[in-house]
Amino acid sequence: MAEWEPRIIVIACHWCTYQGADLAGSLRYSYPPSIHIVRVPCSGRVEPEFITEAIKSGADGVFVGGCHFGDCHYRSGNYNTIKRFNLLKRALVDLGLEDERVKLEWISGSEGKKFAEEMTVFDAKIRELGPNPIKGGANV
Amino acid sequence: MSKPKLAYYLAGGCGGCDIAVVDLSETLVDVALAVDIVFWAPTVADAKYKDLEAMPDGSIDVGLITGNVRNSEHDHIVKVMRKKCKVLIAYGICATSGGIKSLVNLYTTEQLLDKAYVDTMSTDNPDKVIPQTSCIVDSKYDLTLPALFDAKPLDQVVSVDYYIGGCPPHYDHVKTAFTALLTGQLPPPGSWITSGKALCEVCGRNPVLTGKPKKFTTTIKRTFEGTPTEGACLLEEGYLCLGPITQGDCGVKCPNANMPCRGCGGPIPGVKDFGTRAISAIASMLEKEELVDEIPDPVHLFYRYTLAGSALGKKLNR
Amino acid sequence: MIIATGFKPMSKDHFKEYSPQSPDVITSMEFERILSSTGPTGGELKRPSDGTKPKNIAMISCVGSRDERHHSYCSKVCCMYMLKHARILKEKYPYINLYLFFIDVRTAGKDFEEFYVYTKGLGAKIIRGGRVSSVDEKPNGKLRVRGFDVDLGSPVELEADLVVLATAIEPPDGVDELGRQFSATCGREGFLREVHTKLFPVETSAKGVLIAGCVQGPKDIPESIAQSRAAAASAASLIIPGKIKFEAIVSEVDKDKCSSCGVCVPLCPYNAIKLETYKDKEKAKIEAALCAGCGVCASACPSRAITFHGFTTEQILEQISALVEA
Amino acid sequence: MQTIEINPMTRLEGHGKIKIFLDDKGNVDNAFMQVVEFMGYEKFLKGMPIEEVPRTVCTICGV
Repeated sequence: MAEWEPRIIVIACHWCTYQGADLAGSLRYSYPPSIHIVRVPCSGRVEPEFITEAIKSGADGVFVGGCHFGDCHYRSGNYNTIKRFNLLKRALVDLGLEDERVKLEWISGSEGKKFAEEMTVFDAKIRELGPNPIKGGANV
Repeated sequence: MSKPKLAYYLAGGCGGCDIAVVDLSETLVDVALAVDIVFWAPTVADAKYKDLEAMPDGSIDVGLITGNVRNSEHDHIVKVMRKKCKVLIAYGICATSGGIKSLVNLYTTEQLLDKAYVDTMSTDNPDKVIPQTSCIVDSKYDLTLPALFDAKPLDQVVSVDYYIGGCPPHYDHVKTAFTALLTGQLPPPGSWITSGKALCEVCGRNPVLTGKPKKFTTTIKRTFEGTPTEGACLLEEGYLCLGPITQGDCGVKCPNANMPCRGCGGPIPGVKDFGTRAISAIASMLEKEELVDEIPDPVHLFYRYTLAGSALGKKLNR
Repeated sequence: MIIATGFKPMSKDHFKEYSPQSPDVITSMEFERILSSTGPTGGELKRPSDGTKPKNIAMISCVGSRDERHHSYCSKVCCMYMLKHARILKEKYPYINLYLFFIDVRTAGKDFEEFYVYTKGLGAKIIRGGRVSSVDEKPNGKLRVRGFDVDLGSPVELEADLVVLATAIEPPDGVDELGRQFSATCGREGFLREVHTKLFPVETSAKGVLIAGCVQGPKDIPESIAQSRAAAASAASLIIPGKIKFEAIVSEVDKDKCSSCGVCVPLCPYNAIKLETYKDKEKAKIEAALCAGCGVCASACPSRAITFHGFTTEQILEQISALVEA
Repeated sequence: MQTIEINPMTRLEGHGKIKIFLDDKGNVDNAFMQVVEFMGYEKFLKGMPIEEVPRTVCTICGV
């Protein structure tokens, strides 16, 4: 069997994190090939379902990226993101998911380097945690 | 024309849904006259599983199943019901989404049995005997029990034609549903035989119905803290009412009694996962992000009736 | 709506090393008024302290601009107006000794370099190479200016009667608050931010709110005029058709599905969600012209009655499952 | 050994079955009543806020 490679879903807001990813590309900062980006207009568009469905269908990690507070293109979208994300995360952790498997981080459009670094760190963390417990069939 | 044949099976439930049918009172007489009850076990009719198994496939017009699928016996009878019934209805929240009893999915069967039979202060069980699927008593009496597994909603085992939520469904709603069934005015298969609208739409406490916008929740209150203001929205007052997410066929019983809704009506049609929708809506209504940490025990709150039917469906890494 | 607040010249008080307490240390804006025939001196060149005619004048550029302590940006116009002042002075008073301190001279653009060469030819002394380290008051009432000249490769020191500071262009006070009122976002330096540097230079993140001139960033007169005309044209193109075109990426409520729970109404950052009577019940309604397309309401709707066009839940879930399973 | 199985026991809530063992003469040798249902409320209520417990445990039996 081929060696396990993680699959990470990054849900990125169009105005900040997605631009950051773009910048990381133009500046030639590399980040792991396990990263798969889904673009949404605002991190406030991220429904908890996006995260649970990604986990359910076998993603090894889910990363949500938005704008820093005060920078939201839509004024307050990211304040909704953090409320929903934190509540969902509490529930997911209570449901036995590892704390580090889902992450929320603010990355601005000018932080290409930060994007690449965050992705590298997150990928390393997921490799340390191993495959998604649903996919791996470990005690489920 | 002969009367439609009705079968009713209680799987992993409590019988509350059966009582909701009985609560039809005088209407029950009309129902009983209008249908031919061929099987209703174990609560009402004196029918045995082998009688059901002996019926020809597709010979029953309507089958109602309450309770979730929790052991091999439920699994078997539910599959038999599917074969015998033309229309199969998941009746009540356990059958549709798993119900309170699907909270067992937070633990393994071993952990649950250990707590019930061994690790309880009032239990005297020095030999740590727990139920087995088969055992031979006195080396000659061969006894079997069904195997326990994680709770599942009905549609994870067989295909389901219609859903009715509620824990239990309110008798007024049962009447509506039975009327729809008997007159053949049914929505397309796969639908809920419900209003399809949230509790808020019928709740007298909802400010929106009088044209006033809903305000953010500024504090988190537990139900024993204070008394809700007369007629005020419980969610606005901080009581984390799940009314916006829950189907309101119940007649707003809980909010009318100053108790916040806990979601027994099930998700609004089109919503797959009640818990995550509730998390999204309730978190959005909080004024400040710090309030998120004050919500006690989110899993038991948001997934109370729907854990088995949710995306994850169970606790991982138990 | 076009926001054109202009700028605020930075106060000299921020620069203790340049003796702001001295009346003979003035900002370029004040100097401009002294040179003007309608100014406080009627156009006569006088030292503010004693009314005498200055013989040695030092002008210092990049005061507050290109300076990590204050503003990292270049104020863009200082080099040119310093040369302009130099030219006016030299043409009117050729005997005055004029020293212009620059970090480097920025005269990019048509005719600008020619202006610089001409002014140099008039005899204005250009000293390049770094920031002036100090301006001190001397007991005789004169000012001592210390700097560095890269062309000479040595520190320089001179005595001036008048010191003119080309202080930075700053966004005016309260621009951030004003921006917030109109949902236009502020950049890091406090200027209002355009949607795209190249393609949408006068549009802000708020639909129909345009910006022109120094509220967007430091710029000179030709640029300000060009931008203001662009803003006017953009505004006209919004108004003249008599109809408003808006983005297709907006949210829409299916009123038949809406349960009147009201969760979406306080969430909208643009107050685009109103209540409207529909079949005798109050239902949510999204004003498409006000909706900016963030999708916060669609994510929260417990009834899934809100569709966010362009990024529907189904579309995003499909993307996610395709990426996970590919 | 001949057996008679009554499954399910009816007119009650909670699943049960009866298994009767007959001897060679057809008389009852032994009979067992088995409860086939198990819920596990003892365990899964753990962590739930105490004020929510009364409205949760009422679903142990709805009859």
